[in-house]
Parts: sequence; structure tokens; C-alpha cells
Amino acid sequence: MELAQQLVNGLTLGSLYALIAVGYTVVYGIIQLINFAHGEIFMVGAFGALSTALLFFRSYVDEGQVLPFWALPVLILGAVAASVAIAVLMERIAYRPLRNAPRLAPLITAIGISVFLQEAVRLLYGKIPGFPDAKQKVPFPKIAVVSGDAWTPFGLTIQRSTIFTVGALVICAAGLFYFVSRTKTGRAMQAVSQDPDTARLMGINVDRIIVVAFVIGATLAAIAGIAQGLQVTNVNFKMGFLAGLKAFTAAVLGGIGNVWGAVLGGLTLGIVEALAIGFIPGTFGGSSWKDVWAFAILILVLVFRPQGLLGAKVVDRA
Amino acid sequence: MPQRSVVAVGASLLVASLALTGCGTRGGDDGGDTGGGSGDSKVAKIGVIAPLSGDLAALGKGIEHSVDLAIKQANESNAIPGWKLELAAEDDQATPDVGKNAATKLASDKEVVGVVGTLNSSVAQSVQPVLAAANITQVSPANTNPSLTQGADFATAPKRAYPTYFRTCTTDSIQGPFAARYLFEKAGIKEVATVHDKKTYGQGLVDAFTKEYTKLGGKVVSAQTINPDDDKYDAVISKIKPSNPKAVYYGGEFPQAGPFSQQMKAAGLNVPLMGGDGIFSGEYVKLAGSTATGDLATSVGAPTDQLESAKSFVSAYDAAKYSEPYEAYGAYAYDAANAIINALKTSLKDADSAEAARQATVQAMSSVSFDGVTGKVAFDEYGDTTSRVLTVYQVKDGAWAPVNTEEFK
Amino acid sequence: MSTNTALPDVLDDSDVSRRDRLREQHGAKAPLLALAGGVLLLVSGLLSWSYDDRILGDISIRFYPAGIQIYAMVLGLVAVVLGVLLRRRPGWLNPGRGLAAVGWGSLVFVVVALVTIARQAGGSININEGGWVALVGALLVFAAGFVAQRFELNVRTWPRLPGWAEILVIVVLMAVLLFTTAYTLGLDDSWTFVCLLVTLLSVAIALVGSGFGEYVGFVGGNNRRVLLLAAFLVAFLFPFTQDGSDANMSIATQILIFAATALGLNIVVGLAGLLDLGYIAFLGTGAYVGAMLSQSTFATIGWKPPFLVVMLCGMAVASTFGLIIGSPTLRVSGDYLAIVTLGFGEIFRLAMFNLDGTNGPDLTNGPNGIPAIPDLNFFGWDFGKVHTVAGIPLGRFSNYYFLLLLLIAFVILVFSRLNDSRIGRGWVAIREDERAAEAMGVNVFGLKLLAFAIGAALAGLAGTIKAHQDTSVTPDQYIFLESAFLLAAVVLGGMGTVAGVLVGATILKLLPEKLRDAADYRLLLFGLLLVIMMRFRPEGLVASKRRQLEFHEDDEELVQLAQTEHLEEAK
Amino acid sequence: MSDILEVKDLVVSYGKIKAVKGISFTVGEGEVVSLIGTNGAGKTTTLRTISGLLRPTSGSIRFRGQDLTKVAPHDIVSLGLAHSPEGRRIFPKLSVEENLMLGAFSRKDKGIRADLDAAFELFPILQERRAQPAGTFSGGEQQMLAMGRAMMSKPQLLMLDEPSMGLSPLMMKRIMTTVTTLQEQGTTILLVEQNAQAALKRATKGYVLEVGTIVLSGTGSELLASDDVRKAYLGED
Amino acid sequence: MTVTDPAPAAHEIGDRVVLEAANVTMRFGGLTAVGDVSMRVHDGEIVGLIGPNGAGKTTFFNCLTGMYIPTEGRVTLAGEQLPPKPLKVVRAGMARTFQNIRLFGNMTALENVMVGRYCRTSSMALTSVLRGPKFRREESATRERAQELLDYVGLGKSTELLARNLPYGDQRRLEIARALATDPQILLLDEPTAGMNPKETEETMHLIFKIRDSGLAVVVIEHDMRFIFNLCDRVLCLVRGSVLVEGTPGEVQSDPRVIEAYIGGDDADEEEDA
Repeated sequence: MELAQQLVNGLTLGSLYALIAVGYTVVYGIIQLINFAHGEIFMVGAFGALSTALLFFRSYVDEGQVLPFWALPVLILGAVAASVAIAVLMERIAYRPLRNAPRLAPLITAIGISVFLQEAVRLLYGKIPGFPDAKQKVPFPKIAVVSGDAWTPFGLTIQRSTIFTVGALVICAAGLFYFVSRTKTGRAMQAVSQDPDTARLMGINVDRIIVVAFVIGATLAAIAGIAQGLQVTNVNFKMGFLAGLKAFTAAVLGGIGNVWGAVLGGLTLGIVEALAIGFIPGTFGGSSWKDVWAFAILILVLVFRPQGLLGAKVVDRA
Repeated sequence: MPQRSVVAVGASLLVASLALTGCGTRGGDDGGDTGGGSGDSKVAKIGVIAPLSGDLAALGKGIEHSVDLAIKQANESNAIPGWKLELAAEDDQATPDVGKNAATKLASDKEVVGVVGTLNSSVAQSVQPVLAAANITQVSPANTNPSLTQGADFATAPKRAYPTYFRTCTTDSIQGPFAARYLFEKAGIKEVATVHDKKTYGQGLVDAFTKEYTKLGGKVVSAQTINPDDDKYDAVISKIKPSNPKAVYYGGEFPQAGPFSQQMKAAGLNVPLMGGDGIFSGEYVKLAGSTATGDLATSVGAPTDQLESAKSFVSAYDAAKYSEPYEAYGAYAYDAANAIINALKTSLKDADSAEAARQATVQAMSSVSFDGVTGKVAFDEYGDTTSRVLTVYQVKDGAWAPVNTEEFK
Repeated sequence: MSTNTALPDVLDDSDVSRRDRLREQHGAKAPLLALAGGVLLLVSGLLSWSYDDRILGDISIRFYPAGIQIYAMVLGLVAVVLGVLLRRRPGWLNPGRGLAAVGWGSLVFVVVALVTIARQAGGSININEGGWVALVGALLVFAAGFVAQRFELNVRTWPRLPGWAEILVIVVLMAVLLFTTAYTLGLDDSWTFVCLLVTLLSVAIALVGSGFGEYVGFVGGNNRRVLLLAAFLVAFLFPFTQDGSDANMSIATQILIFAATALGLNIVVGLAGLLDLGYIAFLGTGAYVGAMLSQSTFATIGWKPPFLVVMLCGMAVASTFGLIIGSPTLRVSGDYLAIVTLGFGEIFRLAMFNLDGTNGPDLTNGPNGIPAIPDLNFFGWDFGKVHTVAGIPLGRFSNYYFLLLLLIAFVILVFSRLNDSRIGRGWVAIREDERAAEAMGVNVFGLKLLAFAIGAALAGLAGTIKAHQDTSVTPDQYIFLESAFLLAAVVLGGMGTVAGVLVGATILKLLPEKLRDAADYRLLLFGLLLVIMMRFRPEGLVASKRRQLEFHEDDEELVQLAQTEHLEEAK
Repeated sequence: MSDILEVKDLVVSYGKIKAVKGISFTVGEGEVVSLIGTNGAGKTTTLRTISGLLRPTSGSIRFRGQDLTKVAPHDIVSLGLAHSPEGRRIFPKLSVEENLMLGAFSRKDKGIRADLDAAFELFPILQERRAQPAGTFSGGEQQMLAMGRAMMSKPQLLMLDEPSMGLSPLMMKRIMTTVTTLQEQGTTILLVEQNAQAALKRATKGYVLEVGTIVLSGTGSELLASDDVRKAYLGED
Repeated sequence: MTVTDPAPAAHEIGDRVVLEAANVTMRFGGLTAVGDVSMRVHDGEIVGLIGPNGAGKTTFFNCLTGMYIPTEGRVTLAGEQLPPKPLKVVRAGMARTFQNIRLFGNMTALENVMVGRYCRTSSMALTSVLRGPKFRREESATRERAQELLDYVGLGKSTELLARNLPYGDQRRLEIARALATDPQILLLDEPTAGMNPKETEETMHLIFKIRDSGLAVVVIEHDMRFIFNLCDRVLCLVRGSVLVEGTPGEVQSDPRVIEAYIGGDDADEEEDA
């Protein structure tokens, strides 16, 4: 029973990681860039949803009421809009000029953006009239159907937010699969990831495809942001850092550049963490060591399978 | 070169005209800058080391303003004749390294006699030796780690670590047992689960709680820790839930405790959560949401609106119109500053300079005793506060309400 | 059929930009503009800038320049000198570029100063005549810099001074450096500090841009040992300028520790090309070893050896960790290595956080860390006490400063000697092309491990001293952001260089200390700085020759030479 | 014969280094024009500039009178200019058919299917392996795929960069024969080759590049007969 | 058809077998890239490897140099079986160049060659930091030897140029100098004249002769038939992973199987393309 419960917990956590990890992997697959700031895109998505709630459902929020279910799509739209806007800006302003720079330059830039976005939200969010100060955790509104008391089938506790998260992952993954393998733009994405210059010669607008990759990543991250908000009932400017780090780990674990790898890596990582809390006996178990186990698994996988679980050959641009 | 001569003539004209209009000497540091007033008074500074930027800035600013208030009041009432008190606030960014720099800077300032700070125990550890070396009195409004006053083996062989260090808040070793007695004796809860965030404060609280609670005959059915960086506690809650505790005792601070309470109840574990003064904050109620009703917290001193001295502090603070509220530690900081001022009354009396009075101030601290905002302010042989009045609060209608005030024995 | 004769038309530039045309038309006016602007700036220093005597120091008094008035005069003086030089057109200088830097610098400086005055005093009405004169002067110098013609440097015409004179140049330079540093650090006011920084930066860029820098490099090259000795002497003398105050020394010691660690990282990243995102763990290892083996009552290990042994232990343990972390590099490369090292860094921090007796053995006291680490004591020289040397009291941090100076000298020695050796060539070869290096008989695996081990050992050594200097060791000092800062110091300063890393470390540690007014915004600015740096100068402030070529394809002359030769051969 | 492509005073630089130093040439309708020269002569740079992957420092490139220097590379393709790059550069993880369909990425007309069949007819081996990932192919087969892919955009001008590079003599002959076939079908071809003999023999016009400059030009047979060419590029003394 | 120029000056081929590959087989999954290939190279001998693309030449090369571990068979150098590690192979005396030049682009020509000396020198970290007389002696010897080799291949004047800024032909020669710096007994050249004009090709041929004359054995992969048939003492033609024909240049180029599988039919029209 406890095993099943911890698997559910792991699945929830893993789905969230997977949603974020896809963003790392899609962008890496196209331009071999570790977009370290992707965690912040996730955070911006969560704040986007919060802002939408504050703008359009103010009365509910102020009175601590539960938002109606139809608010969910509106919040998703708001979150996606915020994430996508920031991601596209980031690509345009910071990354595009560095397209041909040595590898370290975009990485440092990414760290810079990450710090910048966190600080910008922390310092400036509360300065927008009507918005709460974001220097600390900010409560996230509850939404009918996806928030509230947990289901308890067979003695298991399944949070409603879990169902939202896992469902979102399934829908997004299916959509992504269709997009990449069945549409013309998807095929162009594959072409760009294999050989951008030649893709240009085919008449593919590579810059546009790169933007598409950032948009896809940002969309999924935004949905993850809402999922996180629903699960933990608050958002904060730092939430992107650890989640981003874990999701990046998941992407690498699955084989960076491979969308299915990101999903698999995310789920694996989530389940490893949950099981480490629940089932590693003695003093090295429990939640204080779970991250150690997660990273240890990552290192082990990479040592024995350097390209990750589903990854293709290592791209070494060192 | 005609142009050059034009420039030359122009320049010399300019210089000549200015020579006529303005001349004077630059004043030295000691001259006329103070802008009138008591020109003959000597200056002594009380420093503040607290996080004035970053996550915890709200708490730090509250400390700074409260000390500022105490200093202003002392100057107005001319508490120390012949001396003017000034505030020297330094940011520690809640980081030991930065805190050490701040302490070094204050120690180098010959006018500094005492310091109120720090907020974090970890920062205190690196600030203590610097201030001790310079004989500067340090009073912390917020450090709760027992080892800061009583040394590494505080439980078995307490030994004063730094003679210059004092604090106005109680240590974990009082708050924890106080909560244990309340739960066991008053609330009649015999089975609890404990959770802490492994930080100095949280762990100390839970350790002290557990010791007292089991001594009383209560049972800790599950002992868990969380990672303060986490947002999600599903796995930990899943581990606690099967053991069916009647309450959860949480050692830590509100940013984690609030969501923990919320998630705990969403997962069907509908028992009260209790914590220390770290969760006694309006923010906790906001984060924990509507399901927080019934959650408990202990805090030091009697409720502020029940003490006469506290009421006047609150009204004076409001009147001073600071940009940030006094927050959780403002009252303690105010008391800490007043403790130093009280000591200065003795030590500065015959001192030639602030620096010369440092040692005397430290000695005077042991005899300080007055009624402060948080209760009686006095220090024992380790530098800990002798005040042991604590209050249990409970969330009712979206706010904390006092339920029981008592002196801990 | 036609035969075109091919001439290497390397200097033919059909596309002269508008700016070049501007320079051709108005270049002749530049010296005059510079002179006029410079004189105005000089004069402005004698005038009052503000009615309020509390802003930016006290700049309300006439004919008694202070603070930013002096900076304005310095800028003016440089502008005048460059203006005169521009007129004379010496072949060994390029005053035009220098003027451009001074122009930009003066303008930024004056604008910052005036805005600060206006803001703090409540309106531009509070700006006195000096400020406006300076503004006009700065605009003139700026215009001069904009239109001034650039000359090709002819390095062969550098005058070769007699040996003693060259040494004198170095000594004077170093003296200026010492004075400036002491003065800069003495500033308390954030905005005065910013103004000074702008002044120093533009003067420095002006000197380098106009060719003085290369001249100094040339002189320094002739007298390498003297230069090194002088640099260390200046560093050694620095505490004596502090008049017993320890405030700046405390910052200086942190800079030194940070720089020593960054230099260790520079071996791994800059030379061997291995991206390490968890490097702070090695500093942490050293610090924890130092703490655990110290006399602290909180120390968890009973063994309390003398500090020299502790230092060796710190190095040994850190380099062992380095080897453990390094060994997966055999199989993992590129971006994957980055995440592995990041993972190890997090594991280290979490392990230190957790090893408190409840979760695993009690080694580190968990989040509380190991406090109350006593000061070092070398043969009766107590680092915690104030010692008076030559009448100047030297406090606790000065003592550590001297020790750390020895440390950094050692680290620099190791770094530069390794760089210029068989090992260093092996590292660079691996960085360039790992497979080719292997096929040329370079022991890739061994050298990678060596890089990790040596880098880690240096960081570990720094850590043992850090533990005593900080008096406490806690896990939250060793978070990922710190590793990112280290990497940023290396990249901002210039990968693979010593000077660059020193500069980078100084900037990253000093700015936040001095910009306390902007304390809340310092991380925001830091993020922005990283982005802007990478955009406009990815090779860092001090680029190693090799790196510079890698980032900007500037090797024109050589390539043209090679191509011409090739062309001749083909004929 | 009208000129389909006109390159005038083209200068291309990498940073401050000039790789192409002011070359001019024209390609007429239905011609096969060869650019020959050693590695580093600027041949590939020229082609990459024409197809928009590189931006010229100065000079003009006119394709049917339209200046290409400001047109984005993906738009150049739809103008009717295809470029089969050096080293083939097929998409290794995509199947043969997907590779070919990407060649027609910029097209929106209905004739794509028919052109796919035409490509298969030109290279029957591609049809046999239409579902296989292209990365498993040998060099020669990849070259066929690359040419087929370029033809899928229905180009008016086909630029082939070193189609014979790294191929065995046998395969080289096959590829060169295809070039002739394509010309006979009416495609204008700009051919860059190191193999001067093969390239010039088929060329209606040829240009010899050395270090970024055109040093010789003429008809294919003129150049073949030239002493300079024979000495420098055909290895005859 | 024959493209052989008048035979180069006669030279001695030693008796000693420097390199012997015995029944080398290399499989990747189900694919056999190299199947049962045997080859012997003597002192002072130049052996050519030809074959169509994908015939397994480069794979075979990688088996020889330790980049791949052959699935079956063994490779011996001067009688010693080679350990399948590039590092040890180089130490044993085999050096190679790459098909697509792999120089250390951001190092100078001299430094590139000095890296080649790595496996013949021994100063380690501690000695490098201490800089004793032994270190200095070794360092200056390395420098001298590197300069000597640059002079030898004709790059004496380009010492301080960055490798990536060298003209193409010089980069090929620098690669050879770098390989020679490892003091090999045998040199393996992977398409050394790819991308060269006939004049450069000829210079390369003379350089290889010069190397051969100094007693080294040389193995060359090439597509340029004229080059290979003029250069080599013996030629192996690989087709689909195994040896189709082995013999003197004359024998190989007139072998009908080689013509059919590799050089192509003798139709007059296409003759001059090769």
C-alpha cells in the first residue's frame, strides 16, 4: 500500500519534472543550448497564472473563494502567454546574438538570465498595482474540480492536482508527438536539429523553428507552473531554480535532445525521489537524502550510459 | 594660434571671476557638519547587523527600525547626558561571509559600542568572534540556538562561549518543552508526529519538544524531516499519515509550514499543526489558507496588546511612520537596543570615548534589568534572557488569537 | 578567354563607413576639441558642483577640489595630454582611441554625478556652475574622441629606456595602483564610488587603447621579475595603507580566497576545457576538513594536528574528491559533464547538510555547521591579535591577508608553470580536440583527472584557511550559486589567464560590498552584467592571446601573410 | 542566352579576413558553369553567399535580375535556386522520403508527388530504400539523395558543391553523368569542383578561383586546353 | 590504361615486418564493417589502401590505431601485439593523420608538434612546477625537436602561426609533422591529399618518399589513383569490408575486378575523370 502511495507521489512529481524537462530537451535538440533559465520560464508561467487570476477573478481571490472550473483554461492561457512572451524575448535578445559563440558564452548568459528573472520577479512583481509582494511565497488560488480534497480509492490518497498534472503530461506528450512527426513544421524541426545550415537550404526559416522550440518549451513549462501552483498552493520567485535543476537532470537522464527521454527521465526521477523517501531504510533514507539519491542515480546512469536512457550519440562540442 | 588664445583668455577670465565670488576652506570632519544642536556632545553608535536586503529583508528592516526608534527615544529623553546615540546599520544578507564583513566594519568604527543582531544563528556564529575581539556588546533579538551562549555541549556541560554575546529571545530549549506541555496537558493529545527542516532552529525546537513530550508520557509516532528547499511534501505526508497522529509538531518557519499544513489537510490528515515563533506570522495564515484554522504556535512573552509597555511601543512605532512594519522581531530588537542603552547609562558616564567604554558596557550588561516590550529584560550568566513567559496562539477566523499565557518553569 | 591578374588587395576597403568619413572630414578639429574640453573639466574641478554639502562627499566649495571634483580634473588632464599628443601624432601612440574612452568616460561620469546631485538634493536647480562646466567639457571631449583619427600603432618605434628608467616606470605605476586601490576602498559613499569607478575605468581604457598599455606590457616584458616582485610588494604593502582598519582587509581576504579558488577552477575550465558546475564543493571540502581538524569545541573529529598538517589533509581530501568526481569524465563529456559535476556539487552540500548524527554519522553538525573555529597561531604569531608593525597596527584580517597572499602566490605559480609545460599543452590539446589528442599519445584520461585533482587541491588548500578566517563553516556557504559565481569570475575575467581571474574575482566580490545602496538590486545587476558581458565581450576582460583569437577572428595580419605566401607558392 | 545569375564584385569576409575578394561571373540559362580551384580558394564561400548562408561585405548577386544579398536564405529557395551543399549534408535520422520531401519544403503546389517520382526515376536506388534512414547510406548514395533533394524544390538554378568529393572513381563517374542528364533535362547548373577535368569537360563556361580571386575564365574546352590550367589543376607538366 | 609515371628512384624495402594485421574483423551490431582483413607492412615500405566509399578503410584504420577494438583478429607492431588503446598504440610507435584534418586549431604550429612529443617526454605536474634542470633540458629538447620537424616538412617559417590560420596544404603537412613527433616506426595517412591541387599533391608525395627513405613504413588511404599508384610499393583494394585484390600498383590497377568495383569501366568518354 505504501509502495503504491509513494508511486503515486512519484508519478505526480515526475510528471511535473517531465513537463519542464521537455523544454530543456527541445531547445537543446535544436541548438545544443542548455537553457539554464528554463526553470525561470516555469516560474514566470506560474506567476502568469496568478496574475490572470488577480486580474480577472479578483473577487474570488480576495475572499479566499475557490475559482470556478472554467477559470482553469483562462489561467492556462495567461500562464502560457507570460511564459511564451518571456521565452521568445529571451531567445531574441540574449541567445540569438550568441548563436555562433563558443559554448560557455550562452551558458553563462543563461545563468545570468536565470538570476535576472528571479530577481526581477522578486523586486518588481509587487510594484505592479494590485499585485502582492513576491519577495516571499504567494498563495496560489484554488480552482474547482482540480483543487480540493483528495480522492481516496483503495486507501490511496490521490490529490486532484495529481490528476491535472498527469493528465496535462499525457495530453501534451501526445500533442507533441503528433506535432513533431506528422506536421511539416515538426519535420522541419527535426531537420534543423540535425543540420541547421542545410535546413536553411531547404527553405526552412531556422530562426522561426528555434522560436517554435522555445515556444513549445515555454508552453509546457507554463502548464507545469499551474500544476505546481495547484499542488503546493503557493508560488514564489525561487520555485524555478530547484524544479529547473531537477528537470534538467531528468532531461539529461533520459538523453537530452530526445523528447521521450525527457518524459521518461522525469518520471524516473520523480519515482526515485519518492521511493527514496519511503523505502531507503536507516539513516540515509528520508526526505533529507532524496536529492542525493536522485543525483546519484543520474551519475550512475551517465557513467554506464553516457548518452542517457534514450539518448543518441553524445554531442561533444567542448 | 588664435583659438588657443581665446580659450586661454576665456579660462583665465573664468578663473578670475570665480576667485572673486567664492573662496573658503574645506571644513574638517570635526567641524560644523553636525548641523547645530548639541555641539559638545560625544557620539556613541549602536550598530545593527541584520538582513536588510534579500528574502528576509522584511524581518531585518523591522529590527533596524525598532532599534532606530529606541535610539531616537533615548536621545529625546537625553537618557545619557553628554552623549548622542547614533544608529549604524549594516546589511548581512543573511549570509555568514557578509555578516562577518559587516561586523568587521562596525568593529573598526571607534564610536560603536554595541550591536543589535543578528537574525540568523548561522550569521551570529561568524559575527560573534569579530565583535568579541573588539569587546563590543552584541544583543541578538532572534538567535535561538542554545550553543551560541552555552557552547558546543550546551546540553551536558554548558560553558559561556563569548562574554560579549546576549539575547532577548528565548532559546529552543524553552519553547519546545512549553509546546510539549501544552499539547500533552492542556490539549490532551498523546500521539504526535514531528517534522522539522533540519535547520538549527527547527531541529532544536523538535529535539527539545520530543524530549519533554516523551518524558511526560506522550508518544511520537513518526519523526520526519523536510528539505527547506522543497515545495511539495506529499511523500513525507504519506509517511506520516498511516501512523495516525493526533497533531503534528513542526519545527521550522512559516514559508514551509504554511504550505505543509495546507497539503497535509488536502491529503486527508486533518489534525492541527503546531510550531514555534517561526510560524507565528500572518504570512503563515495566508499560505496555509482556510484549512489552517486550529493550528497552533508558541511565542515568547505575553501577547503585545496585553502588555502596557508593548502598547506604547506599537503606537510609537506607528507614529514614527517607518516604511516597513516591525515584524516578528521588532519588539525583541527594541528591547535589545534598550538593554544596551541601559548598560551605556552606566558605562558611558565617565568614559572619554566610546571605544574606551566598550569593556565597561559588556560588564554593565549583566546588571541590566527593566520591563521591556516582551516582558522583563535581564540576562543570566550565559547571556540568555531570564524572561520565560510564553504564549500559545491558535488560528481563528484567519488570524492568530492567544489562548494561553504562562511562565515556563 | 581572359586572364585577370590577381593582386592581394588586402588593404583595399571600398566600404568606408560613415564614421570613417566623419573622421576624415573633422579629424583635424579633434585636438582642439580635446584641449578645450579637457581645460573645462580641469576648471570645473575648481568650481562648486552642488549647493548641498552632503552630496557625493562635499563638492560645494570652490578652489579646493575634493572627491569627484578631483576625478573631473584627472579626466580633464588625460584629455589635455591626449589632445596634445594627437596633434603631434607620435607613431607609437594612438591617442584617438584613448580620447574616445575618455570621452565616453567623462560623459558617463558627469551625467552620473549630475543625476545623483539632482536626485539627492531634489532637482537640477541644486547643481552649481561646476557641474555644468564639466558637462560642457565632457561633451567636447566626447566629440573629440568621436571624430579623432585612429593611427596604426608602430610598435617598433617604442623608445627603449635605460633599465633603471623602465624599472622606475614600473615602480611609479605600482605606486599609483597602490594609492588608487587604497583610496577606492576607503570610499563609503556608493555614488562617489561609482563615479570613481567610471573615472578609473575610462582612464585605464584610454591608456590601454592609446597604446600606453602595450608599452607598459612591453616594459613589463623586459623586466618580468621586477614587475612580479613589484606587484607582490604592492599587494604586501596594501594593509599598511589601511591605518589599522580591518573593514577593507576583511573584504580583501575574501577576494583572495575567492580568487585562489577561481584560479583552481581556471585549470579545469580554462586549460583542460572541462566545464565544472560544482566547483565550490572543493572549497567546502577544504573548509570542512579545516574545521573538523581544528581546535573548535564543535569539531567532530578528535584529532587536532598542527595547521600545516591540516592544510595537507585539506588538499589531499579535496583532491581525492576531485579524483572521484573526475573519474566519470572518462565516459561523460561536454554538456553531460556539466550536469555530473553539478550533481556532485549538490551531493556534497546535501551530505554536509545531513551528516549530523540523525541522518548518517555525525561529521558536520548538519545545517548548524562547525562554529567557533579558533584563530591560527604560527609559532606564537596569533592571527587573532593586533600586531603593530612600523607603527601601523595590523588587525586580524591583515594577518590572514598576508597568509592568503602567500597562498595566492603559490596558486599563481602552480597555475602559470603548469600552463607553460608539457602538462599544460596536453590540457589545451584535450580542450581543442580530445580524440586527436588521444591519437597523438596524450594521456587524456590521466590528464583530465590531474586537472581535477590539482584544481581541487588548490581549492581545498584555500578552504582550510577559509575555515579559520571565517571562524565557522556551514553548508549554505556552498550552494550552486557560488559555483556559478566562480565560473562567472573565470569567464568575466578571461578564461585561461591569471590576471583576468584576479580581476574577475575582485569585481564580483568588491562591487556588492561597495554598492550597498543598491544592495537589493545587486543580484539583478549581476544577472544583467553576465548577459551583457557575454554579448559584447565573451572572451572576458583580460583575454588570453589564444582565447582572444578564438572568440574574435582578429588574426588578420598573420592570415594575410600566410595567404599571400600560399598564393606565391601556387604561382 | 540570358543570364539567370549575375555575380558582380562579390566580397565576402569572415571577421576581418576576406575569403572572396571581388569576383564577378555570370550563369546563363541552360548552362553548366564550373567554378574550379583548390581548397580555400573561396568556391564554397561563393556558393554559400549566393544561397544566403553568408552575407557579402560588398558586391551584388542578381538572380533573374533580383538582388539576393538582402533576401533570407529560406526565401532564396522559393525563388528557384537550390544548393546541394559540400559534404552532401543529408539528414541522417530522417528517411529517404522525408529527406526528399524536405527538399520541397518551400513549395506549396500540387506537383510534389510527381517530382518525387521523377527523383526516384533519376535515382532508382532511392526508391528501393525510401523508408530507410538516410544515415545508413554510403557516400555515393547520399550524394544521389542530396541531388535528388535539391531537385525537389524544382530549381531554375541548381548549385552543386563538390558532388564528387570523397567518392570512388566509379561513383564519381555516375554522379557526373547525372549532371549531364540534368542539364539535358533543362536545369541550369553551377558546379563547384576540385576535379577540374570532369568539371570543365561538361562546362559551357568555367572560372578558375585562386585565394578568393578569379584568375582565369573561358569556355570549358578553352580552359581545358590552357597551359596554366593543365599545369596547376590537371597535374600535367 | 595506365597512369603510372616512370618508377620512382629505387629504394630498399626492409625485411622486418613492422605492422601486421591478422584476420581483423570488426562488427557493429549485425553489420560487418571489416571482415577478415590481413595486411603486412615492412620497414621502408609504402602500402596503399583503396576501395569504394563504405568499404571499411577508415574502420580498418581505426582498428589499427586502437580507436576501435577489433571484434576478431589481432594487430602486432614489430612483433608485439598492440593493446587496443590509442595512447599505447602511439607509444608503441604508430602515428596517424586524419581524413578531415584534426589539428589543435588554437595552438601554434610549434605547440601542435610539441603535443606530439607528449608521449616521448615524461615531466609531470610536480617537476613542471619545480622546474629543475631536468625539466628545462627536456622542455628545450622538445622545442628543438618540434622546430626541426617543422623545418623538415617545410613549415619552418610558420612556427608561431595558429594552426587553424594555416593554408589548407600546410595544415596537412603540419598534421604529418605532429605525427612524426611521436617518433613512430610506422605512419598511417588517411587521405593526405584530399582537397589538394596537383602541385600540392606532388609535394606531399615527395614528403612521403622522404619519410619513407628515413626508414619509416607508411600506410596510405587515398582516392587519387594517380597519387596512390605512383606512391605505393603495394596496394590493397578493399571492397565491402574485405580484401579484393592485393599486389603492386601495376597489378592492382589492371585487375578487372578492381576496375569493375572501383575504378569503373574503361569507356573512353569518362576516362579522364579519374
